[in-house]
Amino acid sequence: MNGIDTKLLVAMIANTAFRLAASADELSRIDAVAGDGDHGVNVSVAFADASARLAEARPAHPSDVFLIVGRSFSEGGGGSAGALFGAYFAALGKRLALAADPEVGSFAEGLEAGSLRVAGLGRVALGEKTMFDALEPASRAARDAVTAGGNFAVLVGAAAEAAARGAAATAGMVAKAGRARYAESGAVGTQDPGALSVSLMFAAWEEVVMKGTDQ
Amino acid sequence: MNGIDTKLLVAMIANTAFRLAASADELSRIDAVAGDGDHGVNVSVAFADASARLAEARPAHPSDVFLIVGRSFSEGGGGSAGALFGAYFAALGKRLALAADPEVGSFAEGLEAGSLRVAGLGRVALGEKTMFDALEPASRAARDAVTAGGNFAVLVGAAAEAAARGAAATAGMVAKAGRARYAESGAVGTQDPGALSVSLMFAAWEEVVMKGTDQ
Amino acid sequence: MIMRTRWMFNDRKNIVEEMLDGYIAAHSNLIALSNGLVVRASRKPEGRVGLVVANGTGHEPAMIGWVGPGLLDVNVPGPIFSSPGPAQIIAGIKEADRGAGVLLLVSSHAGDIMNATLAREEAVSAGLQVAMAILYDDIASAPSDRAEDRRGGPGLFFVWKIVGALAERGANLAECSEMARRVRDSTRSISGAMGTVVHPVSGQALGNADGTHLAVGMGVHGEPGTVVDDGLLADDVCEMLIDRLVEDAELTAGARVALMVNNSGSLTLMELSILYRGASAALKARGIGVSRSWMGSYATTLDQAGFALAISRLDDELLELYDAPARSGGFWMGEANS
Amino acid sequence: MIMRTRWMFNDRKNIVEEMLDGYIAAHSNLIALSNGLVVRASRKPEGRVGLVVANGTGHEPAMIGWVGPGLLDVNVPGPIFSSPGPAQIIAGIKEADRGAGVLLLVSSHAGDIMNATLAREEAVSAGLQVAMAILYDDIASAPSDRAEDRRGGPGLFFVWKIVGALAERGANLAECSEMARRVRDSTRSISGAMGTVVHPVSGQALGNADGTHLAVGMGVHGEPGTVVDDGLLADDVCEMLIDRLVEDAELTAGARVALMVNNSGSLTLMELSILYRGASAALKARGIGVSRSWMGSYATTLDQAGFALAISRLDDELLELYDAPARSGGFWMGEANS
Ligand SMILES: Nc1ncnc2c1ncn2[C@@H]1O[C@H](COP(=O)(O)OP(=O)(O)O)[C@@H](O)[C@H]1O
Ligand SMILES: Nc1ncnc2c1ncn2[C@@H]1O[C@H](COP(=O)(O)OP(=O)(O)O)[C@@H](O)[C@H]1O
Ligand SMILES: [Mg+2]
Ligand SMILES: [Mg+2]
Ligand SMILES: [Mg+2]
Ligand SMILES: [Mg+2]
Repeated sequence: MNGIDTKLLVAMIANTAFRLAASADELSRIDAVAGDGDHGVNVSVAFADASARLAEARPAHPSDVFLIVGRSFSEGGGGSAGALFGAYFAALGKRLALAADPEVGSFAEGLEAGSLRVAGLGRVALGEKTMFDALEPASRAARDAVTAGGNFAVLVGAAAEAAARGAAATAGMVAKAGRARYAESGAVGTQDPGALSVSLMFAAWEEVVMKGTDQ
Repeated sequence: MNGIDTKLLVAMIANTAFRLAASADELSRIDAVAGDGDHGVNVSVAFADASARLAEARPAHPSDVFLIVGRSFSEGGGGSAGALFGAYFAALGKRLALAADPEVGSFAEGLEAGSLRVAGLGRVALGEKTMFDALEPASRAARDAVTAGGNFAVLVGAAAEAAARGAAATAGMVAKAGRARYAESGAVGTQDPGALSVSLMFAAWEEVVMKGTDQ
Repeated sequence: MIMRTRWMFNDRKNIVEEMLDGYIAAHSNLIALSNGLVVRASRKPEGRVGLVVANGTGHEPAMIGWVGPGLLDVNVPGPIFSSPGPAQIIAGIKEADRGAGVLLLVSSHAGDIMNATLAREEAVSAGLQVAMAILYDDIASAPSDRAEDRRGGPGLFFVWKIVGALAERGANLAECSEMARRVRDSTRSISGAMGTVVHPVSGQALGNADGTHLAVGMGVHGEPGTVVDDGLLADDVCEMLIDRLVEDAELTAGARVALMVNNSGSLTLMELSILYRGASAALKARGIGVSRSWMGSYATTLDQAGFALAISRLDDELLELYDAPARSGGFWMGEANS
Repeated sequence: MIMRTRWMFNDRKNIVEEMLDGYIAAHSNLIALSNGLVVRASRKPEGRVGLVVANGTGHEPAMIGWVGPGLLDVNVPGPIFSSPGPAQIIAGIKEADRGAGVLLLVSSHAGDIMNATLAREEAVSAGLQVAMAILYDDIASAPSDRAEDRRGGPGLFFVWKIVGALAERGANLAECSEMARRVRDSTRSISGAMGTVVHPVSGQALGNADGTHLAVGMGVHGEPGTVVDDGLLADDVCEMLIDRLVEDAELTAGARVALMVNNSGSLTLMELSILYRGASAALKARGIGVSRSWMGSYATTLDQAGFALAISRLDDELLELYDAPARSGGFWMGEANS
């Protein structure tokens, strides 16, 4: 089936909250290398809040899942990641809302809309050591998976793999955006915290999707 | 001769400046035990200033020497020691000014007037761990020396010995006046810095007087 | 010179909330709390432009201390060092709207800009009239040919004060926005820090100064600076920093400026006064007149041992707005100031 | 939380002189320097009582920041933490004399009292009319049955403000002296410190707090305090200190007070606000109303990480004087405050 299961999405977000909570200290630590050391708190708190809201709201349509996640970011503590993830999920949710029963194509397009929104809001291009360096390859891989006829699990798996590669590559980049650009070193040698949280998110999604597929 | 040599007094003040400069750090250190750690600076700066003024002024009468020393204290940086030494020397100078050619009796009376002035200004009695615990025995010893027919050198020697004993005894006292009274211990075990500087002053005077007598 | 590891807090989770409670209680004749927003105790009259700032906390008295007549209408406080999200900013815009539009004054930091941008987009599509001005002053954060990449620092107070006075007088939204950019473009700041600060919630130490040296150009969240020679005295440091500010602003003899000597947190007023003396002497030596001045804590980084020098070019119109009355928890200017 | 060992000074010998230069230049519309004395830029009219304080420096904004209309006439600044000598104080008395006598307001510390006493004796014998009031507020420094042994602390600002307003209105010397004692007798303060300070000239560390604990009752020159349990949170500390203040002042439900939450130097405004919240809650719980309040740096000990709470009982007459306009380098109160 090429449709998207709302309950699965809710489980994916719950697992993201779980995985990011476990990595929060590490994310803050690498943010402190050249930023203000709060990234792990910012993202883990927002995903935990989103997960709680979803448990309460029991959304009926895939778009609602991501619109709710977006609100957790935009109503929460903010920071760069708050704005960017908030805008990302709002864009993804809006794209999914266009279809009564959205399929993988809509999802891939939603990821791309989110990724473009991040680039536009943050005024960044690839290679500037931001979360966009993980989001963009992820959305490209998702689209390619759809083009090749892959189902949702294939899409998520391909996105996760691409996000991880994108995030790893940021370690070699010189920061040109965000607070990290003020560091003399440009934080070379450390992964960008935002890119790493994107890759951890897709990995958490893949974990759930694979379980779903196995069963 | 029972008269008092103005030049000798000037030399006594110069030597006091010299001796207190050498002990300034130690005096500040013991002031820091329970006070604000500035006593050594306060007294050494004032005596150095007095010595410079005396070299310039070339006073003709013994009273002028001590009036000038008093002004160095009262025009200088102040603090408790500034007020107390300023008042002490002003009282001594005023007593000496009553005689055209003051003798040891006037000097002993002057020391007593100064000592009483300190007790009155500071509102202290013996045993409260202040400079009065050195000044009072010194003036008493001076008067006894005069009563016994001693000359200026004998007077100064007796005062110096009594001041040293008085200062040493303050180590065993609990502070009841000055900043030191706020210390939980009352600074027991440490000499009072003001009493120590009084005893160092009389010792510096004795050193000069003895040299004068030897020659 | 101090060493300190103990804070005076209750639960770390509630620091910002309890600070707002206490600060507002201490200034209840001037400001109030409305759903987490710092607002004026008496709102501005209808028909005047509303001024909103949204920012992380930890910079007190900025910005909770700048709400009041002659200054701002609403401050939307975020977590420590972190911009509030768009939802709260929209609430702040609505609160400030008195029918003549709202100007969102944004200190240039990535998170602040992005959250404000999202809030403005949404407010505009909901039919509100909202302009946004991105403000910066810190010359250490980017070269002058990339001024728009610079960050906001303590010198932004010049913008708050002057636009605050203008909006109070009834200038329209375009005039207020234009003035915000004009003051921004004539303002420059640079900082010096002699220690690091610790984030009270995360416990992370921020910044690259270890307390024994002076780092020049550190940002208001501890963004790294450059350590300078230990032999430099206060006057040398003022000479060096004023030289950079004057050159960057392309000021020449005869110019008039307002001078700010800002305490980043725990500098003594003794040191601040000595820096004021050095900075005004360095300006005078260049033929630049200090027509007005401010010295004290304007924007802090918690208890950072540091300072910033800021200058802003003045002309007669700005002088008059500068001297206009203002009243807030952290600032006042009476009727007859000069 | 910071660690710092570098100062921003030039030559250590000139710290006080350069501070005075800079501070006065930054507030030249209000104050001036006259032979080392801080005086008003425009003197009080003839026929009004002159108010003089003489004290060591290192407590800024006290007292250089309290000279101006509605407050003091002359501040005679001494070396850091050390009273000026009688000769300078006499010069200050002469400067403040406008033909209606001078009130010398003395913060109770041994050196300050003795130097002021000598100055007054000499001024009186030179034919001047000089009264002296010895002021104290710090309940940690002596029990209430020996109140006259207590030291002066940040709460003395209540006296400066109220006597300042009274003298400005033309009250005579006896009335001003009487009011100084009345406000003193209704004021109490107590401090908390979380670190030691270093004397910038001698390099001596003062005080017995090591930066990791809270010491209650430390004096404004680092006179020793008592270390309390590390588990106490801000609210617990406020409850404990307000309890001591209220008991000492014998306040009962229904009383009205002014509350001061003073920053001793490097506390964050965040912490200060949280302490304000705790202190006002502790007063409220006892049925005591906070009618007016001040929060900020009133009397510091260089960059001491600490604070003081002070309360002063109010009645209608005091409230009116409290609200009277005042203007100085470190304080202002406008016409319409309440
Ligand atoms: N202009 C930008 N464009 C894209 N991503 C950005 C931008 N600025 C910051 N980021 C991302 O945000 C992350 C930092 O997030 P976070 O620490 O939560 O916010 P803040 O920097 O405001 O404290 C960076 O690691 C980077 O991935
Ligand atoms: N009330 C007092 N009466 C007599 N002597 C006093 C009194 N207060 C202080 N002293 C003396 O002054 C000394 C401290 O002097 P100093 O350190 O110069 O002044 P301060 O305490 O003002 O810093 C004490 O050691 C003590 O001898
Ligand atoms: Mg961050
Ligand atoms: Mg001392
Ligand atoms: Mg942040
Ligand atoms: Mg002293």
